[in-house]
Amino acid sequence: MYSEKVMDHFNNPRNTGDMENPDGIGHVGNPVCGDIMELYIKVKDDIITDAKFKTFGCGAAIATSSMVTEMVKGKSLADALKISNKAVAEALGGLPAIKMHCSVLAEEALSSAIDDYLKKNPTRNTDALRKLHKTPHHEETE
Amino acid sequence: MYSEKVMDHFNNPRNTGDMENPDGIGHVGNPVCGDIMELYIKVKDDIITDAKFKTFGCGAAIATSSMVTEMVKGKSLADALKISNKAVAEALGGLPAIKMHCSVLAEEALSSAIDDYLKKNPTRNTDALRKLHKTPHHEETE
Amino acid sequence: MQRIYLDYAATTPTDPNVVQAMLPYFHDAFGNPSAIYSYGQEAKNALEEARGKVARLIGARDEEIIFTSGGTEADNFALKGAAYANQKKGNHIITSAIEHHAVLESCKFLGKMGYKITYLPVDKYGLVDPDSVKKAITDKTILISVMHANNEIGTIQPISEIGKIAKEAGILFHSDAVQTAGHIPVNVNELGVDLLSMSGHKLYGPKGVGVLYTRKGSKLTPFMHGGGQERGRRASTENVPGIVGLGQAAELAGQDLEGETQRLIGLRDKLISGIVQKVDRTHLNGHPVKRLPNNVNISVEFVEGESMCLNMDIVGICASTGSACSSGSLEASHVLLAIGLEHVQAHGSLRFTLGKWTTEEEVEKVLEILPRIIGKLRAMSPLTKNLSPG
Amino acid sequence: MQRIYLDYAATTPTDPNVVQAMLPYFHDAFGNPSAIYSYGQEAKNALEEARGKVARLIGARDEEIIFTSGGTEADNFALKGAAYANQKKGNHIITSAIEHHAVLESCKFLGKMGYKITYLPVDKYGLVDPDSVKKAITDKTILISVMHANNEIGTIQPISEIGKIAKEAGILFHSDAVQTAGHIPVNVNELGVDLLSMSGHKLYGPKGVGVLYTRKGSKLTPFMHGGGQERGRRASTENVPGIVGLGQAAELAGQDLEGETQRLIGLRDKLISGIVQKVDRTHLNGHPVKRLPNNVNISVEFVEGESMCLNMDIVGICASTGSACSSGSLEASHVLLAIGLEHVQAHGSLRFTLGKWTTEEEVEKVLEILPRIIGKLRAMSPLTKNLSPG
Ligand SMILES: Cc1ncc(COP(=O)(O)O)c(C=O)c1O
Ligand SMILES: Cc1ncc(COP(=O)(O)O)c(C=O)c1O
Repeated sequence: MYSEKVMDHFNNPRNTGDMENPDGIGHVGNPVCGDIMELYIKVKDDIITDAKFKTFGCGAAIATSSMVTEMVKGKSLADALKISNKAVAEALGGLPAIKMHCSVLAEEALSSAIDDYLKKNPTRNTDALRKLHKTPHHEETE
Repeated sequence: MYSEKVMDHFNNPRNTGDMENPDGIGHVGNPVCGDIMELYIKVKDDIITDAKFKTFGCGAAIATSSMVTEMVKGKSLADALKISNKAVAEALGGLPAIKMHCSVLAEEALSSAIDDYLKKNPTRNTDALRKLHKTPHHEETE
Repeated sequence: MQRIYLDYAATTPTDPNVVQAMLPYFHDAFGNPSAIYSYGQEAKNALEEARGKVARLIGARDEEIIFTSGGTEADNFALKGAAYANQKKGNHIITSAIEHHAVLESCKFLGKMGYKITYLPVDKYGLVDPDSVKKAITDKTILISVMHANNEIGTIQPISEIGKIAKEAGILFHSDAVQTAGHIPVNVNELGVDLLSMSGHKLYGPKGVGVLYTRKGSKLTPFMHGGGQERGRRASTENVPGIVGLGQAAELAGQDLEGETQRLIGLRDKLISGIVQKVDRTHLNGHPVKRLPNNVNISVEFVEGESMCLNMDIVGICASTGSACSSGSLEASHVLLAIGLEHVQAHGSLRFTLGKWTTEEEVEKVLEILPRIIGKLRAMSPLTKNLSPG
Repeated sequence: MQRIYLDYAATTPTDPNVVQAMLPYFHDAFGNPSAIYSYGQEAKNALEEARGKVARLIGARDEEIIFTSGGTEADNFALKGAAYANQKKGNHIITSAIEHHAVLESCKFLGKMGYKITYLPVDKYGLVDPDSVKKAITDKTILISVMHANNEIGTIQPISEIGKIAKEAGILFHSDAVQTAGHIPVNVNELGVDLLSMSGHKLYGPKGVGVLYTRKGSKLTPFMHGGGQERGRRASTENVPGIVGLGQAAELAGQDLEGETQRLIGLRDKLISGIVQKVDRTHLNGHPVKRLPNNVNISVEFVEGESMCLNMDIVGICASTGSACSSGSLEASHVLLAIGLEHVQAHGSLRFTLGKWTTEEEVEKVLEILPRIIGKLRAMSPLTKNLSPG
């Protein structure tokens, strides 16, 4: 069902666990759907220096959480906000159609963490970035 | 599907073919159902001395024709008229439920041949026998 | 006794290669394809591989193949599924008088539910006139169902022409290809069908498994309700060994279609002309040329079909008849009556259907034995009054 | 890697004895049971022998057994067949909230066709209250359908009590016994059912074959329309090998029911108490005693089910979950929600179902591995904020 890459990230998830004093926290998902993600970021000079996650969810939810934290490290906030769910899924060698919503969740967890950071640090660039954030760019293709 | 006895009478039918100057002819069945029987009898002193048949029909139709001609030989008209379809079927070791109508046909062929004889020889006993003939006694059990 | 099986249209032996392909999926790779663990995924992969093989045989896409429990379910699904899904559009269905009972009885049921059914007549060869389809179409027509080839008389219908008419009118078109898939070329696009039925046990696959091809975009209400199998279109735990068998059978069938067709036509025509020449008052039913390569259907005057079949069975020859008596009903074959036969002729029909293990010797044996059987039965037939037997 | 299969409720491996019994009917005794010649009669005899074996397992008469393509078809047939046949009498059907999708989706379909469906609630153990059945009956009620035991949580329903109520009210009573037939005693007369569903692949028989028991005299419209097979009640060429396999499986199942039940209960309870003792915040779902001998259903707090199953699969343990994610829908198990679980608990459920090849060592292996897996997943769960993992 899952690609080797997914199983690798599921079985050995990167960047799991708590983060001390994160600069931004994303919290998405809901118990009804069975996926809950928390994503924590550290930001310095508009660059994401560290990312961690905690996820209650299926194999795809855990793997996409793991992958998105990997992809985001070292990226500028602007570039991070451009990471689409499709990019996460592709980086994992694809996801089953019925699991694409998990990649959407990962994308949303990331942008929600950035949004949280921006709320707390409203000085720089905020408006442009928040606009970027608001633009939906995920695709739930079959 | 068929008992051994049925197959024997089907494969080696007794008393088939034409009869010269029969005393009675029974003709029953119709092309729609796929069964047509002709039964010929010779009668002497109210006793059936010979019987023959010709049948267009399935295995059960041929076997019941064969059996009924066997059963009837040497019987008085009155006793012959008492032969029920069930008796024919039983003599054959039973018939599949969907084939019971063939035994009914055989019974009818016989009584129709006797009826024909009585019409042509209206002197003796006729009324009582025709009454016997009119009494339906076949059963189409499942 | 060496038996001669000539009833391949009723069912075929499962090819030993097919059985071999199925075996691992009973006890070893036995998983439920919906399960996420290894056993499940192995079964799922086998399922999808089989789907691909069936799709290739009929020129379809994999996702257009829905596995069913047989030809009957495929027909029920097509008819009822299309009827329910298009209720708002209309309530009129067009079919032919010589369809298989799976189609006719489904239509009868739908008739009771308020649908209107047109049963198109056929000509003396069993052909449906495409023009009659066109004329029967109303603005309430939601489905046309005409079989690819008839199981009794073997007549092959002008499906592509009917397909064009259906397409122009924007009406769903179903064809029962149970007797053709794997036997003559079947390509869903060339035929122009939206729905097409197949059955495993008619092409050397196992019994109890079939296919409804469903063109992408066709509106169809599920027939079997329940779990989400077959992308929510057909519930029930997939019959994995059966489906694997059907896939294997489809692949084998595609491999030497042309060569086998030629071989069978040779045997078929030898049998037909042999009977007609050796036994007077016998007639071929169905079309002489637009005919399944393996189908021989003969009416033998003055003799009933079951009695001929039984006599053949005694010497090991397996054939069938359109006579009522063999089916438990009292009616003769609706197909033979529809092509204009009298009841007594319909009751006197014999069907031989040939297959991949049929040999020339077998055909010759039948030609040797059948005339004797007919002679014997004619001698005791009340209908031969004015005919010298034999 | 030695795999540990603990999903027998999803499907069972076909018993090698069953496969052996089936084999002759693919290529050798392959005939169509409707045919009058030898091959056909051999198949017909095998069919009837299998029918007798199934009948004996459930205390029915032979002619009350109708073979279908599986449990789903049996359920569809029962629900739709009873609904259509009793249209004049009424349009109300009573069922429970925790039925299998084959029943629930059939009801949903009938709902769209104008029937009224009452879905009875269950208590926290998953039990239907017979009184609630009684209260739900109206003068329009034509069918009651309550499953014998639930496939997810294993709860066994008070079927005989409901049967008495149905009988008194003169209403047809159907029970889905797919999870019980061959596993615990099932006797149609003691249960007081008119209709009962079985499925081959749940009792070590093959996939793609099932049974609808139909009490003599029950009014039922055919579901599968077509030829006259199964005395006109279920059309389609009979799946002879599958049916023979089901017959053989039924016979085997009846042979050591009591002994096997005791063995499984021992293993089941060991697994339940082992998990609940070793891992805190875990809870048994379903009834502690009125429970299938082979069913273990546990909710593990803070962890999602698929992720547990996947982790188990990596080390060769096959189990299932009631979490949405594994089924393609986003909804958690309707059964777990119906017994009152929160969504997050329902998503955190695990089902182990044991079978005839399950050993004590396997259970011990699971008890060794599962706590570690849960610990690992809890460590990365956002829900464990205030809980020390493990
Ligand atoms: C033309 C045709 N359609 C449908 C069927 C039904 O197929 P099955 O027996 O697999 O249900 C048959 C054969 O019985 C057939 O010949
Ligand atoms: C209780 C119950 N009913 C019905 C079914 C459906 O049976 P099948 O998969 O044979 O169609 C199942 C299993 O899937 C089941 O567990």
